[in-house]
Amino acid sequence: MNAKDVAGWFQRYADVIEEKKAWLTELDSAVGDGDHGANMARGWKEVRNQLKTFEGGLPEVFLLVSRTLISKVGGASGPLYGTAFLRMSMFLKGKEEIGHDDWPALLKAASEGIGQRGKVNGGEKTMYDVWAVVSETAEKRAGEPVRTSHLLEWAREKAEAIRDLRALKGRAAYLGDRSVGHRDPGAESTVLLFETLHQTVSSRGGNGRER
Amino acid sequence: MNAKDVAGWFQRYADVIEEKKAWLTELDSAVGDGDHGANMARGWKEVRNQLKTFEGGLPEVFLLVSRTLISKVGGASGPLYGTAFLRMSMFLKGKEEIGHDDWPALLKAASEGIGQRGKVNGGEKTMYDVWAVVSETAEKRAGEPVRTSHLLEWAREKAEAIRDLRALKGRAAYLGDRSVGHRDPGAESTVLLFETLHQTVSSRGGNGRER
Amino acid sequence: LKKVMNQPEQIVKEMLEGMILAHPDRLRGIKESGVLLRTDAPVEGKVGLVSGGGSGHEPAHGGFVGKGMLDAAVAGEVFTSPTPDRILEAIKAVDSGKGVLCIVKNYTGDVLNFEMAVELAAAEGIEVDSVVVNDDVAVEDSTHTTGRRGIAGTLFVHKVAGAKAESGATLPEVKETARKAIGRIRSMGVALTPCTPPEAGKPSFTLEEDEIEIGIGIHGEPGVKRTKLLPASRLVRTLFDRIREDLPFKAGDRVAVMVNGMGSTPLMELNVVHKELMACLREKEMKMVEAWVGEYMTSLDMAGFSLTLFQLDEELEALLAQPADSVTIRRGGN
Amino acid sequence: LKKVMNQPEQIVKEMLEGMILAHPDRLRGIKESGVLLRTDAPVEGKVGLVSGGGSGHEPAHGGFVGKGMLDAAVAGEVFTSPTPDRILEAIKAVDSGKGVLCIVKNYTGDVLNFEMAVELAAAEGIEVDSVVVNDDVAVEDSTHTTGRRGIAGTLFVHKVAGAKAESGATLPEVKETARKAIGRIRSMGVALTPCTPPEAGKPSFTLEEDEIEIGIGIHGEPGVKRTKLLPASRLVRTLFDRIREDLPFKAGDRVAVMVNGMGSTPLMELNVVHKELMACLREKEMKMVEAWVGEYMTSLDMAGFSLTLFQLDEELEALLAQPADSVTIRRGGN
Ligand SMILES: Nc1ncnc2c1ncn2[C@@H]1O[C@H](COP(=O)(O)OP(=O)(O)O)[C@@H](O)[C@H]1O
Ligand SMILES: Nc1ncnc2c1ncn2[C@@H]1O[C@H](COP(=O)(O)OP(=O)(O)O)[C@@H](O)[C@H]1O
Ligand SMILES: [Mg+2]
Ligand SMILES: [Mg+2]
Ligand SMILES: [Mg+2]
Ligand SMILES: [Mg+2]
Repeated sequence: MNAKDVAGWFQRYADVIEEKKAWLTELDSAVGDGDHGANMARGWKEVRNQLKTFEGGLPEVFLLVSRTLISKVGGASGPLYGTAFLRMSMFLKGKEEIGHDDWPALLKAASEGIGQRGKVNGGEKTMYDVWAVVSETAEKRAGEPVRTSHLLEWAREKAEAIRDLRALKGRAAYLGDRSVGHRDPGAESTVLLFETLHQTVSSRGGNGRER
Repeated sequence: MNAKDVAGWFQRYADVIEEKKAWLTELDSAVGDGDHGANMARGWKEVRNQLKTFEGGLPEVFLLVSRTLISKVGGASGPLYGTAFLRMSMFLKGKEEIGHDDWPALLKAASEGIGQRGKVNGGEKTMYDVWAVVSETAEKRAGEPVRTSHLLEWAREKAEAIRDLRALKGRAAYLGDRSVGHRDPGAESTVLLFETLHQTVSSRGGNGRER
Repeated sequence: LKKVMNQPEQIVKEMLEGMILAHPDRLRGIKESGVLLRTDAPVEGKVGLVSGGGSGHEPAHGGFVGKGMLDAAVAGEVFTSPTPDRILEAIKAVDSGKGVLCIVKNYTGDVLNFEMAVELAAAEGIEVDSVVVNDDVAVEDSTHTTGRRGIAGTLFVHKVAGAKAESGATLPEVKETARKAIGRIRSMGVALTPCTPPEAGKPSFTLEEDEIEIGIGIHGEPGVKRTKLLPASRLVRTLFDRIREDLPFKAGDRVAVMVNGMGSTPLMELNVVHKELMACLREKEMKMVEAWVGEYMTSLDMAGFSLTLFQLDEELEALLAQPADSVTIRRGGN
Repeated sequence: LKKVMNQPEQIVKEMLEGMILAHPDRLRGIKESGVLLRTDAPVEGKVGLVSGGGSGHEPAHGGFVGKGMLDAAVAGEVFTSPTPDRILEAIKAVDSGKGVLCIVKNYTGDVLNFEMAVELAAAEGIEVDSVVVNDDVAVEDSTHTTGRRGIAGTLFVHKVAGAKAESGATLPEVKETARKAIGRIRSMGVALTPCTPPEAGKPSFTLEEDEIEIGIGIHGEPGVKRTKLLPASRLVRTLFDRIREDLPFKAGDRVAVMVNGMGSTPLMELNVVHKELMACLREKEMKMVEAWVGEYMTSLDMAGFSLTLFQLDEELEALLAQPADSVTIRRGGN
């Protein structure tokens, strides 16, 4: 994927977030403060605006997203997503394309960023669980080509699996056992990110990079 | 009626008020501030308490009621009823019985007291209308014996008739036209007073004073 | 009925106890009387100021007892005027020999009970007088009816009469200042929800999810008009126009404003209202010199607000700016 | 959804405008940033104090900006931490060269955004530090989790840190005082109703007519336990016991208390709560030396309250009694 492809991914994601805003907010109402949808929508709407006139290279797209989320979202998800995109931008410095074999390290940068920023470990029922599983599984399969369909599949499975956990970080942690059974809003918005990635890549049809 | 009869009347009225408290409050909620039942109940409960150990004569029973209502009820109805009973007490000074021909002047004293205290005229849709009609009609029939059944009938008719008026005094006045069609709480508690008077007199059965 | 309380019949007594316990430096009570006093009452050489009314309007009136404002507040049962004997106790407790002024809101109950108390006090040889506040422009002002209600604007009267009394003025002088203020204060309110009196246990009226009631009083009485919920800007303009035209207020007027929450409207919304109100004032070239934004005269748990405008002159503006030290209104010297 | 507002997305901006218009003598804003400042910021020779967080907690935090308390408050969207760039603007605006302390409530969002802002400010050469308040005993205190929330007790930290800063203390000294206070403050809250965020338009949770939620935060998050409505005396005792045992507070302690309304609980009920709280303190032989009873840290239109106890030592008691001149907390010299 080059800068333009990535910009397309993010534009599409901005649309998806707008569409799923109410659902994300509903998830957050059950376990948190009911603003994850609004938070994400505020940030990604601005990303879409910025992208309209954007001309830069691959790392710059990620940097733009990072800066925009950090300065528009607020809440927990702003700095967390902002850090993830910042680390990805740093990893991509000097590159013009994300190749198949870049994914493990790229995702690792994002995942570590979130882990550090959020002082979070796996199994604490946050968006980190999804980022971590995607990055780790991709890394384990080193050598084999990583398809976006795989990323999406791992992300989905993980988001589903952590429903049964008791949240230890984020607002849902205040609920204690009552958080069990509920979806984590940040994990779900992360799944949507990978879903949109996969759709973006698939819809480019026959240009073969995904195959 | 002697002091004991009157005390019986007031005791019975205290019971009736307790019973009709919710209804009076409901009437007041529609056009006022929803406390007429509670106000009356607070005052008359104390009247009943006081009467338990009361030993005085006829004017003293009325004075006891007046003082108790003034110091326990508050609101508009406290001073108004308080004044009515005070004036009746004053009229009865030196008497030991209320005779048939005392009623017109006794009621006039009460009615004028309310009129002065409330700066109220007839047709303004307050308890005054009921007191006034009872007193005036009794006066007009001077010579004929006044039966409590008549008092009750005139009171009831008037309370019914003023439903269609627009209130000009008391809280209901704030409603303007919206007060039309509603019962006036103070008029209704006054009707209950005459109803209880009639029941008290009737239930004394064959002692003949009513006939 | 969801309230933080014990027995509904005890709520007024317990609330007063709580207030005294929270502010022992400012308030003391007279046992079983619903009266809250300045700790230093009666204040030598000062006209005493007494106000009060039914409970359910907190912080009114106890929150305005203190140096520069009231000497005593008398609390009745919820939404029920206090009885004459309680008011009399307050009058006696604050009389230093310089006389006492009662500031009464125009409701039949309050007027009658204060009137009887004043008669009783006068009979005991106390120099005592009263003024009646009737700032609510929602209600027709006619000498043939009950007339206008006294609502939140009453608190501006407490402030200026309090400052005047503190200056050592005589009873007629304090009364004159209070009357002048009353003539220049206008208010009007709106409810988004009814309130629920603790004993009644039921809402005072019902409103649909998208309805509001304009021109409400402070006792859960229905208002004068029911309409659809309006945006803050239109709602404020509706009340403002009615208030402004009534006096009328005019370009160049220096005014104090009050945006008063009815009990359960968040400060966030009251500040939005204030912003809209300032837009109205700017448009009409009126100058705001003082703003009270918060809860001053509530109606239990009603949602909504009232607006008050107070047309100042030099004396009133200076009095308003004088120090005060009550629980709710505190300001230092200038 | 019944609120006095215009567009829900504009409510925070309009509220801030309203606050500045109401208190031009105390507050000024930084355009489009959600920052409210003391009019005289930065104050020469004084450590600057910055706090803030999501909106919807009014009067927090803007109501506590003023001499003797905060130099700046940063408001985010409703229930959403402000972003680092806005916090950075506040830090820069209050830095007089003596350094800046940020007082942060312990929520992941607030902590992360303030942390980033502090990093950015430090990178610009500003001496800056932060403390995190976590007074809510409803939540388990564990280093493996998010830990306790910061709720109403935060305002006591503003007060004592503000007084300390006003005394000319250095940044490490002010921080140390703030940390000491945080170690001695404990709170817990209860909701009778949920709140309705303006944009969501729906209540944050649902409660039956006879249910309450114990241990709620200030963002409409559900609490830790749901029970039947209790009389005030039992409700207060439940919270008190939990708070007292946590520190623990003990006989002979001199404490400040806060009875904080969550947004739509009338002052009448808060005073009843205060009365019950005093009964609890008396029983445990603790001495109340200062009481804040009112709305300080709300949760939009939620009904309910929180209790806070603050175990004082000589320094803290003296700092609490120092003058302050913010919109919400005003007190003269002693
Ligand atoms: N410490 C943390 N580490 C990683 N992710 C976290 C952490 N705290 C919260 N999150 C994520 O953030 C999401 C909530 O985001 P959002 O609702 O936008 O912010 P806030 O919680 O401040 O309202 C949670 O669903 C969770 O996935
Ligand atoms: N000025 C008045 N003159 C005569 N009766 C009045 C007057 N004002 C009110 N009332 C009567 O008082 C009744 C209301 O009493 P109540 O509800 O106990 O007092 P309040 O109106 O103070 O709450 C009304 O229904 C009316 O009959
Ligand atoms: Mg959230
Ligand atoms: Mg009534
Ligand atoms: Mg009443
Ligand atoms: Mg949030």
